[in-house]
Amino acid sequence: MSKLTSLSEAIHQHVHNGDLVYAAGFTHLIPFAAGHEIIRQGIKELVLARATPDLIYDQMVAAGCARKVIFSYSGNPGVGSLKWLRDGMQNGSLEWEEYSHFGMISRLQAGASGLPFMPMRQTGALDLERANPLYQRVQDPYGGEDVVVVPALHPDVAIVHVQRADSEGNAHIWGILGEQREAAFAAKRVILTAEEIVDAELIRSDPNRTLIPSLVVSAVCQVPWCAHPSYTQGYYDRDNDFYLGWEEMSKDEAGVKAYLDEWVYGVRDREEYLAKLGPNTQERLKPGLRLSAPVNYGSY
Amino acid sequence: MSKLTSLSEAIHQHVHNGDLVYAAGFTHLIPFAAGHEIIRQGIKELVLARATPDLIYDQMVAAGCARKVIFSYSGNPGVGSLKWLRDGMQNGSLEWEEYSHFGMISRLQAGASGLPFMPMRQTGALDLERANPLYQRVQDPYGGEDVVVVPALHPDVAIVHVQRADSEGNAHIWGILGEQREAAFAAKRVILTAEEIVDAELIRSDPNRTLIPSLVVSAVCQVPWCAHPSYTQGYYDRDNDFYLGWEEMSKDEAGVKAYLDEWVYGVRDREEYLAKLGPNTQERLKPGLRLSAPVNYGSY
Amino acid sequence: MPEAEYNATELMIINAARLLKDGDQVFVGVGIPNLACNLARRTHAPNLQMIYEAGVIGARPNRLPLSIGDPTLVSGALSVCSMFEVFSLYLQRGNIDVGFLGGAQIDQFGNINATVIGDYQHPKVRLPGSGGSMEIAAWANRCYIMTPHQKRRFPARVDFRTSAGFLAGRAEREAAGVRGGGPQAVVTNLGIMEPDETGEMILTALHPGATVEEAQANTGWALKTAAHIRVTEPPTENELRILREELDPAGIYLKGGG
Amino acid sequence: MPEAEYNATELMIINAARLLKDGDQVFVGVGIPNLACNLARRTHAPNLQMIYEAGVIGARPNRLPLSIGDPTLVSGALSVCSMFEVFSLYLQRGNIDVGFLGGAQIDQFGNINATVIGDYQHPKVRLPGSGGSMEIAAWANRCYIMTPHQKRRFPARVDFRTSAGFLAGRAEREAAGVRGGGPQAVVTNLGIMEPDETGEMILTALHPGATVEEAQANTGWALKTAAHIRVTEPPTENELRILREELDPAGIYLKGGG
Repeated sequence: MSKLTSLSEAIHQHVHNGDLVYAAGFTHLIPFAAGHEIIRQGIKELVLARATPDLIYDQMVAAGCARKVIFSYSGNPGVGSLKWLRDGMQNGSLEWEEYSHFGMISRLQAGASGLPFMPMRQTGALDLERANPLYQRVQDPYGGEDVVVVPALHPDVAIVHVQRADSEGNAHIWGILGEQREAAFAAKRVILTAEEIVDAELIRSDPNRTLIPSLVVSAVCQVPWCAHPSYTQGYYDRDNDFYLGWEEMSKDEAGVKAYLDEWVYGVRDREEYLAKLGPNTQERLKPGLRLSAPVNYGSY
Repeated sequence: MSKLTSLSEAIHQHVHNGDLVYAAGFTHLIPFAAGHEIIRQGIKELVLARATPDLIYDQMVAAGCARKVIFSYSGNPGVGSLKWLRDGMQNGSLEWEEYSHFGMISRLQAGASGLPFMPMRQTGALDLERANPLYQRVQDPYGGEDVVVVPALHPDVAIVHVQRADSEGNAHIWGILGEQREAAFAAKRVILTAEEIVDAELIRSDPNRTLIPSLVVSAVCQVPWCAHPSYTQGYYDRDNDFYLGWEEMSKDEAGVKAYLDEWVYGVRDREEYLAKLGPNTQERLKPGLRLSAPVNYGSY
Repeated sequence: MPEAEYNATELMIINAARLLKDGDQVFVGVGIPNLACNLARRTHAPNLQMIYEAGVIGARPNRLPLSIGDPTLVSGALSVCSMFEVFSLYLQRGNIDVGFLGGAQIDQFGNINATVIGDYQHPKVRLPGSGGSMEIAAWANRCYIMTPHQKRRFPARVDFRTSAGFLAGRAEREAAGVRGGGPQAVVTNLGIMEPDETGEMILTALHPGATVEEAQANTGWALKTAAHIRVTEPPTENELRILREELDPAGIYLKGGG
Repeated sequence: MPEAEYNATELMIINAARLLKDGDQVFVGVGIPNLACNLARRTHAPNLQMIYEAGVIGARPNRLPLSIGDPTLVSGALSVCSMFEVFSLYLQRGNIDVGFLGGAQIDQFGNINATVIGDYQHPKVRLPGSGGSMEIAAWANRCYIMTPHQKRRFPARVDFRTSAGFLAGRAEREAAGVRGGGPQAVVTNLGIMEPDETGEMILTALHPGATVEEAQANTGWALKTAAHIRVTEPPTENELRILREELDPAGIYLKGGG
């Protein structure tokens, strides 16, 4: 059964005030279009969880959507800091809960696996364990060192962008996988956005590439260029100019307001955003072709 | 650096009397050629671990290679039992250690992950937990039910068959993945057998398909039809006739001796086995072509 | 039972198929559960999805698989993952609606023995062992068992609990914190047993021509019966046609007696 | 330091590159560690392999990546896996020889603060946090740190231990059962600090022209020195050429000062 719907409808139906949202993607596949739609719909009091909040959460915090962030690296990768998260934490207006990357994704892995917690080896660095009471210790019954554990995370809704999916939500993903799959299996509801909706036969031609099955997906939205200024491997490049520029743009309220007014509130949806972005930018970010060698599954 | 060597040399160098061996493969990719080579080299006192011992371990037990088996389902799938394992357990000549499938592969997952143990939810079925003292319980520090845990398994040597690899041991696998990857990461040494040795550029054309990296591989052997009478997806079908026939063949010592004399001791290596198998059988088991749709990684 | 135009295996498969719902995610083995699922898909449950412990989701086999890891299950499937992943992400996570179970012995509370006849350390008959069944029985929302109705298969107490039914009763299963709902039906060639409020398997339905006495005579405990015992609808021509002509034309499983 | 034909960043990168061995499996971030690895690969360590926390193994980038998840790292790589897998199967499993670390503060025992200046609950300056560094510092066999030699970067005690060096000394790290060998060298623009038998970072090498006094003046604790302080070889023409012409022709990192 098709789960196709518009992104606007999917956000309206599945993201509510106060929800714990996990918009997945480690540098790659970050669903900016979904974040912008949440801002446009004025959803508030969200708990925003991501290993790397990235610009998308900086924008959502700046727009007043968030009560709290859960993260493991709050920076603009390769550039600097995320001003709005940093200020929010410094001035007490934003709650936070913090892990290392491994702790953060172990919470998702436990959630995805139906386990109450995941164990990790000790790291010797105790300050974060002490600062975050959700870190606990468990004895190794085989006589080794105690392990560190974190509890399962079950986001109310995960938003996961992929290269291609069928209309039921069976999705092919390639390139950097981040925590896409774990977030989808851990969450209570999943909004899947895809660059392309393809025939199920194409998905079935390579079942080992299907990392997210329809089974866990609540809604499927076709959203080309969903990830810009992040990227989608094989579809468009990361817009590093934008990432570099955010440092300046986000410096004060006026700068952020100008950005949101123009690129979020000022467009109705990603289609308008894309038209506004224009053919030159799209051209600049288009990669050349580099195809995978096929494999033979055999007909039996 | 190339790790290419003959299977005979790889077995000689990496499999020693008394080793714990994990020849991986859930129905698919079972490395029969490696098992036969171990029999020919007369290696003894092995601890043979596999979720499904399958015919390969029945043959190795019959040939006197094993002191102990570690398993979770000791049957001839879809056909019946494994006589030599069954008799060995019944008459006390073979030690065993038993898990459910999930317990077995959780031991490998812990080993592969560098963890001392893996947790699992309770199942209510306590008899196996009581019979096997390596099953333990751990309290959930978050107040839920206790979890069941199994300790990491680190085989002395894993034998893993794949469709294609480069000469350093970076391997593409597709079809049923079983516990191939976990076994490779958990083991101390890894013998990789491949249907085809391909150029590294072909592997690099689809890095998401590379489930086993050179990093963990000790030796690489090109062994076409390594898995027969098991199968290799896209290369040859499972020889169900052989699986059905084993029931009769393995009934008594004379039957097994006749098989081993003809198909193991009677051939020097898999090349001779394959010639003996003949073109008709090979033809019968050849699947038609069914190629995966390519994906574009993009050139950046 | 009267002479019928269907055999015991067909009768069990058809009655099991009717227990499946459209949209069910079924963790399925090869053999007769596979036939029951495919029959349901071709009749009332077109959106039922089959998931194999080998890690195959949404298989669309072109032939009857002999083994649970047959390559025909993979070609054209929706998704394939590792064994650890299928047990973690699907079964342990609670994504499986239905599991099928079998074994040498099934007791009064639906506990199953697939491990050993006699003492575990000194087996009289050593059976294959759990495979996936320990976790399927625990974590699938509903479990179904198909087995011929024979006294030796239905002892009051199994020699070894490979997988949990209701243990010594529903309360014990609940206290153990086990996720799934436990065995919901045992479909035999005589009728159907279902758990009562205590978790005991009682006779709730008889196939046409079968009797309570016959069922009792072939059960190893004092078999309770439901207040109203239902008589199952006989297999329809359509069900039999699909089974015999489309699903197992060579009669590999249908003639084997399960 | 005398006027030189190379800058502080180049000096650090070149000296860090020399610490890498052929065949090392290096868990590497972008920026100057990436340059150090690539320089080592093109000089004495052609079989060094770069592994990125984004899950990329054996990357062969065609351009200098700005972010750790750049698509150029993926196209043509040997293998790509999920983040959970790269931290589990590679780092926690003990498959990583070398990790690179950085941070706002590094203390006498090589503990690093990348989290906060001031009190954790009431941050004076909030920094990005651990990312991968908590586990890299713990589990890589050897860790290296590159940082300019400044007193504020080298306090006797860090405000927050984001990742473990030798804690309060080697014995404490060993007692904690932490797998990896800890920080093996801090490479600065003045010289190199290495841990002594207690785990304290002491000055073991000076770059040409730098002095012990200069190093002490820019270190926040009483800096011990090795019995024999080595003077590092100045960057060779070949090293500088590879860095400037092949690896960072636009000077993105080389001119940025690290």
